[in-house]
Amino acid sequence: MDIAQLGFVLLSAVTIAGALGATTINDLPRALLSLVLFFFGVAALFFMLHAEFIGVVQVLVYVGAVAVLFVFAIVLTRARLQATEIGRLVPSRVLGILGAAVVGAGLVGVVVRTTDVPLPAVAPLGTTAPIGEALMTRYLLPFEIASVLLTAALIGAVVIALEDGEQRRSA
Amino acid sequence: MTVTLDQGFVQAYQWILGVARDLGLPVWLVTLLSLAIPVVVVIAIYAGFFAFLTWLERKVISRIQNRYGPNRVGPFGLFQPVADGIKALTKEDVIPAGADRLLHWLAPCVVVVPAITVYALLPLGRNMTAVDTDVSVLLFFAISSVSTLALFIAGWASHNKYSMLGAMRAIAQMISYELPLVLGALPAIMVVGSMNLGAIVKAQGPQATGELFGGIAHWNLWTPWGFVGFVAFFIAGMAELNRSPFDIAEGESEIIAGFHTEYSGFKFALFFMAEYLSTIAFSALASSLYLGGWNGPAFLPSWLVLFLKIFGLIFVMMWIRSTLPRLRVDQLMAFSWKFLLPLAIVNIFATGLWHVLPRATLADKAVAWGAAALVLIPTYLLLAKLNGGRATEQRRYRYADL
Amino acid sequence: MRDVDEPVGAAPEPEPRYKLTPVESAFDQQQLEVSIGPQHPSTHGVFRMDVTLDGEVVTKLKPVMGYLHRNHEQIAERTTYLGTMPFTDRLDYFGSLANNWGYALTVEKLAGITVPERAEYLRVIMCELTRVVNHTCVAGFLLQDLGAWMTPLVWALREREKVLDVFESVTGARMMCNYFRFGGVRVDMTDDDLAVVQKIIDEYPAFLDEFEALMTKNEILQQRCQGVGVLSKELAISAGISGPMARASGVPYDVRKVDKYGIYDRFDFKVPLGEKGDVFDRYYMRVLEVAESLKILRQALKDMPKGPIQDPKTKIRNFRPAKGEAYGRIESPKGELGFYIVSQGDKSPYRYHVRAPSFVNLTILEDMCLGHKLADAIVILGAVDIVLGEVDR
Amino acid sequence: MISLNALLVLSAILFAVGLAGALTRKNAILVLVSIEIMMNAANLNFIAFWRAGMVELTGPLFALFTLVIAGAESAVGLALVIAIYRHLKSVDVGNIQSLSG
Repeated sequence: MDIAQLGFVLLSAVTIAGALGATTINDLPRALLSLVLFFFGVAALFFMLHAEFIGVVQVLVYVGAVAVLFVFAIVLTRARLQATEIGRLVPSRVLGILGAAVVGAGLVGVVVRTTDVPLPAVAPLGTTAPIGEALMTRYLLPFEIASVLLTAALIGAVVIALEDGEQRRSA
Repeated sequence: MTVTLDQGFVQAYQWILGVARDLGLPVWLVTLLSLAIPVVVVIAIYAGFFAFLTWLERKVISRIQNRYGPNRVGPFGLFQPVADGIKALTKEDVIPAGADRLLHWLAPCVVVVPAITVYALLPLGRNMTAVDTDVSVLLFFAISSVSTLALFIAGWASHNKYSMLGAMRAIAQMISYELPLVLGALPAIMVVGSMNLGAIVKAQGPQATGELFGGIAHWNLWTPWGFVGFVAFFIAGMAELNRSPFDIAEGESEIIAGFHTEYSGFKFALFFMAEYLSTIAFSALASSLYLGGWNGPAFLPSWLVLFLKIFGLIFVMMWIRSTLPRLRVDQLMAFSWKFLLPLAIVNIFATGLWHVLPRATLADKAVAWGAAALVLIPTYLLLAKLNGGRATEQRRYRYADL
Repeated sequence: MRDVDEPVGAAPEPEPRYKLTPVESAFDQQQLEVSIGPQHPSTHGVFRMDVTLDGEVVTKLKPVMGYLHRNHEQIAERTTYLGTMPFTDRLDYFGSLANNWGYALTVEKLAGITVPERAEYLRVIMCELTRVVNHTCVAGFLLQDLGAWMTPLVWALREREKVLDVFESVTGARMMCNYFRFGGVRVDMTDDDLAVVQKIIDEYPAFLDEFEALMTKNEILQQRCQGVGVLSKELAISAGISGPMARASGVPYDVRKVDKYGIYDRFDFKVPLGEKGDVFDRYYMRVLEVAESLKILRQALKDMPKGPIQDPKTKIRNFRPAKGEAYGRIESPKGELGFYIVSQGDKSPYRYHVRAPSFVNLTILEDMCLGHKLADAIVILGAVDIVLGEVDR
Repeated sequence: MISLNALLVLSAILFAVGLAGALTRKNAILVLVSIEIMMNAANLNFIAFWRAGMVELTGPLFALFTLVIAGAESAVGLALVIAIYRHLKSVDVGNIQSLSG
């Protein structure tokens, strides 16, 4: 086992632990922290795969923005007490876990049956500049659509959150 | 002689690794050593720098306020940070009843990690960048955005209403200033065409030998977009660092100490250290983006030049801190969203204009300057007018006829 | 044999060392109830505000006083008239000489004592010096509440030290001066002291300009203060607000002009008035009043006659005023400071009451704070200018 | 060296964990968290395939657009959660059933 493999195993462990924590811990801030750990694990994996730019954007977007949004949601909904119990295994939950397990097993099964390809040893030469060029040439339309989507989401989020606030004040 | 001074750290590093290889140490050990040495050196030097800075800040503010400042421990009170450190270490660590003990412990650790990690990306001198990636500027912002979460954790875990208020303020403030911060850094990236800090610094270096102060004329600051970008970046950075007048997250006159109200002893010292370390790192980044980084006169080693620039910026921060009152939460947000952000966006447009226009001859330069000024000055005036509506009116007072 | 007192059965559960207050449930509600004080850096002593916050906006505010209650009035009813004098120092400990004067004035009214000329001038000088330092420091404190990192406050305190040196040289004490006596003052000022005072008031305008350059034109200060904590003229009058706060709201009221107590009718000075009644007006009122006080001081130093400083007819020991009652009031730096004394002819007053301006000015805190942010509430409190010794007595 | 299959298996596991979370958690915020985990798992696949093939930049670009959509989705989703909380004083997905027949 060389250093890369060791690193991969460690990172996988961290990532899976983070994901498990985020989906099983009841205390919301702790679950959120676990999620951040997961995000970092994935970002580190991206770095390992030489997709530096995606890794950086992953941290910037997920940790810097999405996680902070979650923080806002947690605080605004005062949800500390409302974190629901996961301990009791009601039938719907058992079904959910079983379903997820079946899907996971199916995916793993498919993957294992295919022929394995080792990743090429040569690292790609810097992805940042090519990505930038691709975004401005071949992928310009998706890029613009994405920006429109973001604007729409921004306005939509503001409207949804605002409207109610005004109702509450006038009530 | 100057070369030795300049490259002393690098040469020593190479020498140690060479000796390690000659001794026949296994490869993994040498690799580990090559990773560990920069980490240890950077942490040691900049942590010492932090200790010195706490002393300096107290001293500078004292002079502004007609006081002496610390002068009991050692010559000129220079050992004050040592005494403070001992005190912080020996102080009782109080965890409030009802606090989330794990998160309460975790928060100061989480807040320190990004503050130290970002040093890996900074070109601290010629050939002195620990991690030289293509995306170092972006990575800097990505890593430092983690501290927001740490502040929230601290505020939440303390189980104190003031802490909670402080945490909320910290988050609101950080997400509003993240955008102007990144947009303020963008012009420098655009013009150089690289997110690599080393490349950005090199672009501001001397183009020929023997230029004044190592090519001071090539600093990004001396361009219209550079000036606006630097100011926006510096202001947003001060907000990001919770420096006064943007220190609402810990505004001691309102919410005691904000998110670190319930922290004492060494945990508090960690928060303090993280704040100062990020201040230093941010100043280093600002000087790398706009003030030519480690470029300086040839007789000074490059790392010392960067040190001096960092000190200069931090001195300005101290000066502002001891002069200005704090902004209110809504004014703080309004300033970011309604003033700084539009200005930064227009500045990007101005940068593009500057980049496209030819600047070979003096006449061309004048045209480029004029175009950039034509974009930036009206924007500034318009934004100032739009924002200055309600407040700051002229008042006239009369006297009672009694 | 069992002892009767010996408990039978299982020992009771020990009381928990602390009980968790339901902070969680407080977080659960839309509105957050925060208790600001009694231990808080910005409540100017042990004062508490029970604030209910919606986000950052104050929706309810209840001032809670009494943490510094010292039974001042009851003590005064048990001790001699003169014995109360040093106690009045502790009312508004930032301007002890004004309290002295209010008390002395009331007792003189009660017993019909006249004050010699030179003593009147000394009283005016000491009291106006008190007003100057008080107003300067209040501006400094206000800036401290606004979050200016100590600089204005330290500058103000530096000037205060000079005045306190004069107090020390004349009365022997820097803060608890105990300087006034019924029918005069305790010790005379030497020519050296007067020269020092002259020097202080000569240098003060330059300092004031510098101080103002640091603060008044600062845009952040203006944005933070203008339009914040507006107090209407009507409310100010009906709530009995006095002092700079009332004048900031445009109420033309100054006891120095209304009563002309002492020798205030001899001096040429003006009473500035604000119009908006917000925090900025309250701040600037104090700056303007300092300038007026300096005017008074200049005139007083010029006109001061030689002569005795104590009415010789007044008995210092075994002082028993005749039956009767009196209400005396002066313009203390904080507002109208009144003393009400009922005498039965004994060595101590039958009833003694202090009308403390800080206390009255605090009562409308909620009206000024509602709808503003938490940070503004702190600033509004700072602009009221309270001293807890006077509020709680 | 790492093989492609190892990455794919990891991604499948993460996806399953996220799916299980989305199906079992009752707090709307945590359901969104689980969805983010699933998206990240998918992203990992894009990058893995790109790294194995090394042709074109489709993988990273797809991942980038996924990131954009994830950001937009969580912004709108959390705004909805907050709006719902204000109406119902609850973020329990079990309670949100006014549209059920």
